[in-house]
Amino acid sequence: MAVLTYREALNEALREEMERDPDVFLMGEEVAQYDGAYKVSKGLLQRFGSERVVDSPISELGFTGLGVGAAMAGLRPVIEFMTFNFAFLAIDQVINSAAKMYYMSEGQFPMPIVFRGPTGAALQLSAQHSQACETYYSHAPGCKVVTPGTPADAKGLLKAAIRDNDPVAFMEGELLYNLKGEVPDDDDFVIPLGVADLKHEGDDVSIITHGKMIHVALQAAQKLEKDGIHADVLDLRTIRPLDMDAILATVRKTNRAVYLEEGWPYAGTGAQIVSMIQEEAFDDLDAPVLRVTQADIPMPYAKNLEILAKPSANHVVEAVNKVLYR
Amino acid sequence: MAVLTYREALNEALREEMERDPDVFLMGEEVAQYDGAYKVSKGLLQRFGSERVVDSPISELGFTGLGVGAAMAGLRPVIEFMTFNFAFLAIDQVINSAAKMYYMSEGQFPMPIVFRGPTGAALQLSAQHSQACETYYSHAPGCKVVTPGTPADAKGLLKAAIRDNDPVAFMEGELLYNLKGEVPDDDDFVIPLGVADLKHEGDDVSIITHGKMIHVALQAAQKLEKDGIHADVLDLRTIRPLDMDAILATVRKTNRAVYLEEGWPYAGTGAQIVSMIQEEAFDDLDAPVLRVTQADIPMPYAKNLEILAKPSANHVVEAVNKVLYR
Amino acid sequence: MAETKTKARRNPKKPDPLVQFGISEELALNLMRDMLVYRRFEEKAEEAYAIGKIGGFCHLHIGQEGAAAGSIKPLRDDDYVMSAYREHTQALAKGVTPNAVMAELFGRATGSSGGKGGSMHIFDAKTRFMGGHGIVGGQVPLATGIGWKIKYRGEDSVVIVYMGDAAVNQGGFHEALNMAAIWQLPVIYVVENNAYGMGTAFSRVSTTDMVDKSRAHGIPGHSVNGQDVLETYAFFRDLAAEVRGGAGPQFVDLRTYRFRGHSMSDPVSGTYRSVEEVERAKEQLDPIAMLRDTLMDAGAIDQAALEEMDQDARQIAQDATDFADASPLPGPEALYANVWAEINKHGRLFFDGRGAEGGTP
Amino acid sequence: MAETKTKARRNPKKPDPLVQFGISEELALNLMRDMLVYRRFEEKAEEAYAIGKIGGFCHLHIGQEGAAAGSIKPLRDDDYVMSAYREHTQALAKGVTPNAVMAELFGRATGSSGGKGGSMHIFDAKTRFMGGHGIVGGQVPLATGIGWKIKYRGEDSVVIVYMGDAAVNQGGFHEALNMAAIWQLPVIYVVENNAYGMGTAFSRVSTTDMVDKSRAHGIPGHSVNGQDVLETYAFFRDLAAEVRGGAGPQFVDLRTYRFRGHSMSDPVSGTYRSVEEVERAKEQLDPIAMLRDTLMDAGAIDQAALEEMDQDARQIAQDATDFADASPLPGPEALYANVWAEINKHGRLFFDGRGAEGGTP
Ligand SMILES: Cc1ncc(C[n+]2csc(CCOP(=O)(O)OP(=O)(O)O)c2C)c(N)n1
Ligand SMILES: Cc1ncc(C[n+]2csc(CCOP(=O)(O)OP(=O)(O)O)c2C)c(N)n1
Ligand SMILES: [Mg+2]
Ligand SMILES: [Mg+2]
Repeated sequence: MAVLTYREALNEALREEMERDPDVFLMGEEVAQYDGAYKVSKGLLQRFGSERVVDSPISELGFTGLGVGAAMAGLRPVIEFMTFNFAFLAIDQVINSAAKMYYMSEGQFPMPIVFRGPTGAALQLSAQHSQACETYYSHAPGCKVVTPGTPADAKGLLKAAIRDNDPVAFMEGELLYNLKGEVPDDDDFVIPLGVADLKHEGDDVSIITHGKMIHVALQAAQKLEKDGIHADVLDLRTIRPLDMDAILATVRKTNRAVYLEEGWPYAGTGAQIVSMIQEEAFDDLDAPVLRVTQADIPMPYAKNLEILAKPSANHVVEAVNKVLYR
Repeated sequence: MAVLTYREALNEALREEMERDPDVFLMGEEVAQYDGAYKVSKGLLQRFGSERVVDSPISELGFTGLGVGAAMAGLRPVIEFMTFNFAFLAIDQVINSAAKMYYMSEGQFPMPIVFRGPTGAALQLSAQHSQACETYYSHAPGCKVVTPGTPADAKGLLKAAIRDNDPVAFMEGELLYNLKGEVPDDDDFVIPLGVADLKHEGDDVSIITHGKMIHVALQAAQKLEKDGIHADVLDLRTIRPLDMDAILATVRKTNRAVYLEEGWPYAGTGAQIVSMIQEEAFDDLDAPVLRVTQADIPMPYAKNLEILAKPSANHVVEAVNKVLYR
Repeated sequence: MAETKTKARRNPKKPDPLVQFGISEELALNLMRDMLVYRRFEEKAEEAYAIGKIGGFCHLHIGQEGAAAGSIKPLRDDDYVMSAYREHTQALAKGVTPNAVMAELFGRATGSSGGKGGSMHIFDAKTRFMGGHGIVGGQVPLATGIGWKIKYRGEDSVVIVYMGDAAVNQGGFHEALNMAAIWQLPVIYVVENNAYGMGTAFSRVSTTDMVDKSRAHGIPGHSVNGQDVLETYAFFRDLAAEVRGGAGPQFVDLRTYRFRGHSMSDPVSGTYRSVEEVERAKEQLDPIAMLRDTLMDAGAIDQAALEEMDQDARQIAQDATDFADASPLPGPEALYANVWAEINKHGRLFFDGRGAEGGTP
Repeated sequence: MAETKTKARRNPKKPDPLVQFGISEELALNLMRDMLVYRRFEEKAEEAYAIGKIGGFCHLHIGQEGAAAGSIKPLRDDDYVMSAYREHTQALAKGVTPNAVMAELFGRATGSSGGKGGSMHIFDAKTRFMGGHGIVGGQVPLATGIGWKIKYRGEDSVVIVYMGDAAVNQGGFHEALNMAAIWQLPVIYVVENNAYGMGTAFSRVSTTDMVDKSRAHGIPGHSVNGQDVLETYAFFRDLAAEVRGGAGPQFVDLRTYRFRGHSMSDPVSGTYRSVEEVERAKEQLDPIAMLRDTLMDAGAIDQAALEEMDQDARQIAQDATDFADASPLPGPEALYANVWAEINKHGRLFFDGRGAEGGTP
């Protein structure tokens, strides 16, 4: 086990997969000469050359479509969005081309492409730069969505995403890039898509979450321990495919659940999960499943307002107390 | 009361609001000389001239942004998308500009703009032309979403949407344009946003839905009557603002509910409603709330497959039987 | 094809286009044969649509056959062709069988996309016919990606991507052309310029000529008469060779005319173009009649041979229709097939609660 | 401003730019005053960012002051200005107060957007400063809509919209320019061409010159030295008059140079440009030093007056900082305010379950 940052883990995954398969290439804004806006691709230009690590113009729709076309023709592109906030410009090519090509062509054109970059808020980047975009990608069938929260998950899941034959929206956390953690050295350390990870154990309540929010959930779990409340913290890791077995297992154990996510509430990932839990574990529930999300507003710039707008461990604790009727 | 088609009702709403307020103009592909791809704007060019009824190039991102800018400067644009399937190209200007401008500017720039056009499947238009796009607009705060299902609702709600000072995604049903119904003659017939409409009454179960699907729900309700099952059919009419009071009222009455929608399930409107119902009426529920949606696949072309993929009255009846444990 | 103008009007003073364009009689006859098949195929589709055998949107290529034959026939098998939704005859030109295309229009299991794509989404990996795309302009970046792959792998094939005249107003067109220019990709961007996007004349949505549309990107622009299949053939034969040789991306204003309405549900003429304009075009700009005249002038074909050729074309179209008609509908098990290329071992991929096993309506 | 090169180097043989451009001494002195304020303001912002008083992304305009003063100062109050995220000094130029801009950077209630927008989203309806937009290229269609409104209402104001050199590769740029051309909208599209988009030299993402980027759309392209505030002023004075008179949309390649890193979190130089290049630019292309030389050559200012002017500028920047510092944070009630311009009488608009009454962290 090496201790790596989340950024280094992603970098290793890219490097290893590019070494493994010459059809994998990385394209995006500033990914080559500048080592990436967030330095995820550091050193890759030197290693693989400018044919495989490619600085694109600021043309999100264009280079996304280019990637999709390249995938149709047999390559395995990794398309970096500087952040997913900018990918709204490109979403037509993800939803209307990438996610449908395999079906429309009756399986003639598999679409092994990864769209990656940070999602969600960082610090005071305000409304246009602080959006958790999961819903826009998970809603449409044909696109898988992966949201790693730790360095090990970042590496293992990115490798799986690159090897997968479907389009994958791989959504990172800008605030996680410096996070350190143990990562297996093994070149074939791949975490299969669709396997949730129980990151904390307890019998009283299930806190279910994904992506960056696992850290807020774990903080909440610590706080709750002090009150004698023991929480399961289930990290979904991938939200499509979705490890429903793991969700049902924890809910059936604790009979109470809270979904925590960084995005907006209306028709978010949490809405989907809550809706499924009540459908498939109705009789196991001792209380409604509650959701904790960001405030239902565009993200404000001012530091104090931003803190109020983001979901916090306190919000989770509050929600847990509610489902425990305390 | 006049009997009008849904198309005529929309046309009247546009005409009346354009007469009422010279700042209202209509822009989109083929809206002027061609009377609109679906003839919703028939005759408006003749009446209002080419300054106010404007054929745009096929530049969805561009003319959507143009509309948003015109709204910032004080006009009240109605932007027609030939269908919402094409609006993926423009969604950046809806989410990142229109929905956030008022907040980012601390209220300096209201955004009285309507984006309208058909959403959802028609007949055999296949994957890229058959998407129910509600989720993409309801997820982000700052944008209202309206989905009329009858001629009267089409007229009253479009007038309300045009008069509203926030961006509104006004989502019509391509298969409804020829639907006839009674529409009040009154020039000031405005249906306020945020008021659901109980379109059928019954005590046994609540079928909650929006848009075109109310007709499928009513069909299901008829079938159920034959089995002695009496259903409330609640048409939300607008999904943001959302008439939660009406939802809770019907659920508290029947204790059982099914959400029917045309779109995909994952993080759809139904997920949001189900999640809220279980949260706010947990103790009133005698069964889990079930959802009926289109099959979780891109829409196939073949007629027989398309029929299988769409949500049907039979699917609703099945779901109702399940929540009644029959 | 204006059936009445059948007598050969040989004119020994007129320069022979076959010589001018370096095209053999045999090749010209083949082009004739191809265009007749496209025409008869589309006419059959038109009939089938009228009686409800074909559904959805159906955009016919009638009048534009010269553009398809002239630009695709010079290509190699390993070259790629991609198009928008008005693509039936381009698919035929690239080698997709009439049976597979017609069966797709009929929504049958034997169709090129198993009935799932329909008129707008013909795909055929084998012949490198890359679709069939319904979002105006959406195919332009995609084709650029195919050009990227060719360069990436060091291959020497080329890509032709077709779009309508309205597509050049899409931002994605400009983004794609700029990238192709920067990276010198082997892509030929072809506007099938039939002067209208639905009911909008190009001159109403552009202040410049079509050939100027690539100028911001430093890509050479060419203007070609797509109704003259020989001119078109010669042009693309030479251009493809240049691009194969490393000339970089090219932009072609391929001037043509659509004889039918925008789609089967749109009128042929109306506020946007007059009946007379359409009739005049059919009279003067029919690519099939134009080639016929040339061939007759050159003495390469006579009326009887032409009629035989046309009979063959009609037969091919009829056979395709019969094949489609006799083909089975896709089974219900097809519904959930090929949504995902990779069903992961873990986790749920389908969320409709009906399971991925199909469902009853 | 290179502080060391202070001695006047009068040169009677050089033509006097003031005369050449028809700019009065008084106006030139005002431009000097303005640019000094912009420079000192940004330096203060830089300081404040370093000590954490400003958060998020902060893109300084240092080095580009001539472009802002020269293009905005000729405008009328009822003209509109819109920009991207590197817009502090453009806001100042249009008349937004330094206090309101700095307070916005500090995230205070007294800021131009009440602290909700921050550095990238300065808005001021009163002075018609229309933001402050963070999506590269996103403002270009928006400004086109403002031009639309002007024409719709039959007004005679104009819009200037700024973008960086990287923005011309966005499709929305091309879509917007095409529409402006079709409808002859009074919009001046200005590329503040500082040669780099973050770490990408323009020449790496375009095969053509900037001035060619409007050619597909038939919009005249102009190239102007934005470091020479007098040339810039004269150019925009004349151009705005022409556009006001109905000349239609214009495209301007306003050549400039950024002296700082892309944002406060990016290095000034690195793999993409050398230290020497930046130093040379500061030496030779500083718009403030260039105007100083002209003014001194013309005898319009001496060292003492210049220093006094600079002192005033520093004071204005200091005052703005003090004002921002002393200003209150937005109260928690601001959190849910101004999400919706119209709270409907019926139905729920907020769905976070915390209610719209605020919330505790
Ligand atoms: C993005 C998008 N906008 C609108 C449409 C609807 N639409 C389909 S074809 C068409 C006209 C296109 O005309 P043109 O590009 O000239 O091609 P042609 O039909 O003449 O071959 C329109 C508006 C669409 N399919 N996609
Ligand atoms: C659509 C989009 N893509 C990427 C970014 C990230 N980004 C912000 S500024 C920038 C560079 C822009 O350079 P340029 O247009 O030259 O303007 P300058 O910063 O030089 O003023 C990038 C890539 C963004 N904000 N929006
Ligand atoms: Mg056309
Ligand atoms: Mg720049």
